[in-house]
Amino acid sequence: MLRKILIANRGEIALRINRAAHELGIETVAIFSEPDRESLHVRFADEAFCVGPGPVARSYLNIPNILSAALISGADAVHPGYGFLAENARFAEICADHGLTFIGPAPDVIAKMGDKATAKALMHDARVPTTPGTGILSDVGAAVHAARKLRYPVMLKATAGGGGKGMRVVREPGELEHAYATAQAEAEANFKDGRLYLEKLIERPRHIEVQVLGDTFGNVVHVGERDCSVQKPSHQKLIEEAPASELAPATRERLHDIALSAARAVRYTSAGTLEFLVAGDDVFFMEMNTRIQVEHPISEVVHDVDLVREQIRIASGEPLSFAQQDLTTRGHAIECRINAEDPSQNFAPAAGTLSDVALPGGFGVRVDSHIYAGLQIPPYYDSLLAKVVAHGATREEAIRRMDSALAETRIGGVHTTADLCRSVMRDERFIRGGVSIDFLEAFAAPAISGS
Amino acid sequence: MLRKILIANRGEIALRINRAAHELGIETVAIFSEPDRESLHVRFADEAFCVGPGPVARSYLNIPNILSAALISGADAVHPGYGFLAENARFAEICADHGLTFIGPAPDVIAKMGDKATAKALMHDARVPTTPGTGILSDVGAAVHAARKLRYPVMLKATAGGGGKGMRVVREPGELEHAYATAQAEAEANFKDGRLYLEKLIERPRHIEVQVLGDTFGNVVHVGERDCSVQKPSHQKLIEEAPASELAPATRERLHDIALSAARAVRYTSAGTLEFLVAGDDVFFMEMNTRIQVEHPISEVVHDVDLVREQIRIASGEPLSFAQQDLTTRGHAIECRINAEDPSQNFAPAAGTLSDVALPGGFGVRVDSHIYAGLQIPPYYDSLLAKVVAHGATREEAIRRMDSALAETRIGGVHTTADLCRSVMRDERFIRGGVSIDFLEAFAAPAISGS
Amino acid sequence: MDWELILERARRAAEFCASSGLARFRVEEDGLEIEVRRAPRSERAPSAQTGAPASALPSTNGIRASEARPLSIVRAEFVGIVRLARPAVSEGAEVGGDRELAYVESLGIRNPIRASAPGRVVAVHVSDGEAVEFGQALFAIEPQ
Amino acid sequence: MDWELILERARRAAEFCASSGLARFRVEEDGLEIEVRRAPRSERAPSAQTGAPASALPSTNGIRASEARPLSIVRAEFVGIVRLARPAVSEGAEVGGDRELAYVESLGIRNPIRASAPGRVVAVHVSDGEAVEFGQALFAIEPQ
Repeated sequence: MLRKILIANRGEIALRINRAAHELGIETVAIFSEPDRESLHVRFADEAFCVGPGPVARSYLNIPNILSAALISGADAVHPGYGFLAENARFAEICADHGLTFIGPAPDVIAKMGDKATAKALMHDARVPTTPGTGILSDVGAAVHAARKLRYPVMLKATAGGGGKGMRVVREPGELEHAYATAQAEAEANFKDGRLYLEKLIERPRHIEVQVLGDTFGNVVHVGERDCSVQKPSHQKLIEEAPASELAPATRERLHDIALSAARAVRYTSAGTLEFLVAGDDVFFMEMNTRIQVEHPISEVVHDVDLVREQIRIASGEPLSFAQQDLTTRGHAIECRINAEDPSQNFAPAAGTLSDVALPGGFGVRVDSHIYAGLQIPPYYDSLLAKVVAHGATREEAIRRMDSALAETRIGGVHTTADLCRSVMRDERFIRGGVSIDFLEAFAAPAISGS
Repeated sequence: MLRKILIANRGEIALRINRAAHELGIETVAIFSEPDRESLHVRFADEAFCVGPGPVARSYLNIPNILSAALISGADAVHPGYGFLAENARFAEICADHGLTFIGPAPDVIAKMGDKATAKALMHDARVPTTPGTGILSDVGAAVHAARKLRYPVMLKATAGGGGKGMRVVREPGELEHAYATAQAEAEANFKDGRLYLEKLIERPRHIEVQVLGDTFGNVVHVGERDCSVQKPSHQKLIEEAPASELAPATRERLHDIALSAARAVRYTSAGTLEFLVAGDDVFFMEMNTRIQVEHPISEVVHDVDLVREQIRIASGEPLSFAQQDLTTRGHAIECRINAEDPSQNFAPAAGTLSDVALPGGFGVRVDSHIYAGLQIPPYYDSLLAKVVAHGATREEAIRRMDSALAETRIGGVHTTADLCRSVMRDERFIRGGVSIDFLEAFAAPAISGS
Repeated sequence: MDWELILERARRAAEFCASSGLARFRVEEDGLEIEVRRAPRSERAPSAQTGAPASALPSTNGIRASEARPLSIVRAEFVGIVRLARPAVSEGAEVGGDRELAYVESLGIRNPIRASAPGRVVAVHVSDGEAVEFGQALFAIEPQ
Repeated sequence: MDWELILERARRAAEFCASSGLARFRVEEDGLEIEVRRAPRSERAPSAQTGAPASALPSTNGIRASEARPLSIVRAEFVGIVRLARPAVSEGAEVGGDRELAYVESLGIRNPIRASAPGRVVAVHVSDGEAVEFGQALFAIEPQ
């Protein structure tokens, strides 16, 4: 088993990893930026190193200082969490070069899956159904030609993309040129890679993803699916649930099977997620995330599996602690992301100092959070304050429990998404289940537009 | 189903009841004392009434104002929580007289079980094994006579007692007279009932209790046992776990069977607990608590049953939502009570204003708490700040998870029991399991004595 | 702590503040916090402007507030439904010290509410038939 | 604490405040917090304007620090192991602006640490071979 893990992250996921490590008897090393000095992830780790000032490029992405902290402290592994360096194949390689175990899949798998067009081609070869689309486009002319063949509406996507950035829906030929230019500029700005490809737009799909785990012995299991269709207009997830509701048993099984064969095709190790668009019984592979995801807790509570612990075990060279047939699905879980954002201002991030913090608790409620009253939310990082998970014997019970938990979620000092999430819990369409990814936009249009 | 419940309590249990009611679609009415005006239980209820000033006799025990609040608000039921009016048979009767459903067992059952000597006699008749002992003692002379027959060491107990008050261990005849006087005075002061009885002292027993539930259709189930042997010198529980470790399967089964027959003997309805002293394979009935208990969450998480919801359902005239054979035991759970107390000053309660509150969370951790940074802890009430529950697949996992959770429990402004609980999680004897009720005294002797 | 003692301390703090030329003076000790802040010159009582001896300065807002007569607030002791007396006492009415202003009906019992001292009713905070909680302000009376 | 003692301390704080030209002075110690803030000149009482002689100044670190030139703190930019230059610069040494005081070894690379300005080394905060983090103070230099 590993002895000491450097946690190359901050916020709630740093705490999550810290817990999993400590429960395994593994020491932890935190890194932090100057404005994060008072953060809980710094206080709860066994050691901590400041690695730079606030801006991410100089701290949480500062590979030399992070590696140096790992080596000085005698860590034998690095857990990247999500975001930051989690899907940076080069970082995973450098870790290996310095004798550090990167807690994640192999660098070449990260690289292949991180390039969306490459991943899609790879999955296509593995007979995983993918959205009809192109490879990397040479220029806007190629895009015009391809879009005509795919038939409008189509979707432009950055091959290095993520988090909804570098993505544009194009409904008519006249929109394509402008969309190409702006998507390319956005991708260039965000990922330093402006390459785009084109896909047929699937109308009103659901976003359903399958959690997989693979160990170094070739064992691969899935840990069920998650429905993440309640997304902000930017396609960032806001509310997730497991299992997906209103899904035909055959479709569910197909998703699981596809995910397993996809993971096997790339000899996947560690925790990963295959994201699909689902429209009726049609299933299209979108992308694979080669990291632990924000919404992993809902899979944990319904399947009673500690995914971060499995990641650490796998990285330690241990086999998976369970087989596929050991897994059962116990009820239903919902996660709401409580972000420091103003839903009425198009989810503009809100910086500030938190006052009056009260987070929910009790039977069937799990909270993953790093906040406390007095915490200053720096402007540099993502706006996630807390993940509230409600677990119930049925979906209805989970919804009611979440409603009650959100009523108890009091965070003063910044705008949050708590009230919006609560409105969703009381919405008839959401309660009926099976909403598509445009749900929130339609639901919260008045709130989101600020009127 | 009930429509509106007045919650005749405060603190974490008031929040617990509020949640259960809201999840059932039932409205809630909070009551509060003047110093509790800013409490979360007041903020989260649908309505709230101040019923008096800080001292409990004038607020949380102020029956006229509490009943009046229930009637004015149109509540159809009262949930007493634990403590305060929870085991007050007269209050339960008055509720009925005013057309309010008291969420608990029938008044006559509360009365019978509340009088320890009567309860013991009743249980003896129901062939429940009880500690050898006497009925109510007429005077100290009777005590001297009875003690000689029982053989020393013996234990003096107040028949109206609870929470370790009015209890005295007597090891030699010479100690009896003084012990009698002080126990009587303590009982008189605390319960307005100075009557005492005598029991044979069971040396180094464990405190194991069985959770039962009975509905109005005559169905009675047990929800497993809890080991509450880690107690303060005052015999107040500090750490509990479910199931009990190091217990012979036959003894465990016997405890469950005895609990079921005891509950059936009194036609028990609602949630209740039968407390036993266990020494080796010997099992002695101590008392029955006719209410929900502080430590109920550990039974909830290992059996996946919402006990407070069952209470409400039963009071609504619904049958139990499950049968005995539906229950499974899923792993192991431990609860630590984080009290505002100074373990180095014999657990003296600490009043003050809380600063710097951070409570743990994440996988397998449940927190029941009403605290937040800035909360003033009034001197009038019990010192419970938070119940931290860690759940794991095994006892070892639960202990490690608790250790990690306690490391994350930061409460500034008052002394707490968190560090002491953490030391227990790291103690070899505790880790081995099956400690007796004198464990903590021996364990923490240096800390407790203040040296 | 005794309120007299607090006011005595505040008075001395105010004197000290004035005589040392301070704008603000704050002491916090064992949960008691006293802060005095001198009013800007323009707001000071005339006596201050004339340059009266520092010791005579009524130099804090708190002290100025005490020049007004404190109101006597009549509060509910019982949770119940308030029933105003008939004819109802209205704002401006002069009442005797034993005048029943209303009663609070609680569990069928009428609990009378009386003026604590003779004076003038300056505010009626409740309406007839309203539910009231413990400590709720019902009437404000300016004592005669 | 005795209230007399508190006022006595506050009096000295006020004097100190006036004589040092400070606008505000706060002391917090063992649960006692005293804060004084001088009124703007126009509002001051005559007695305070005369001030106390400078010799009556209670000499605290804070005062001496504020009299002195601000120190220049040399900090680590890299996480690594600090290696002091040989011969090591010690407290009191005069250093030039480009003098290499130490280097931080990070991933096998030597990152030199130089004095930011010529001056006198008043503190060496690290020892040779110590692990340092980003922003950690290594040396304090009093500029010439």
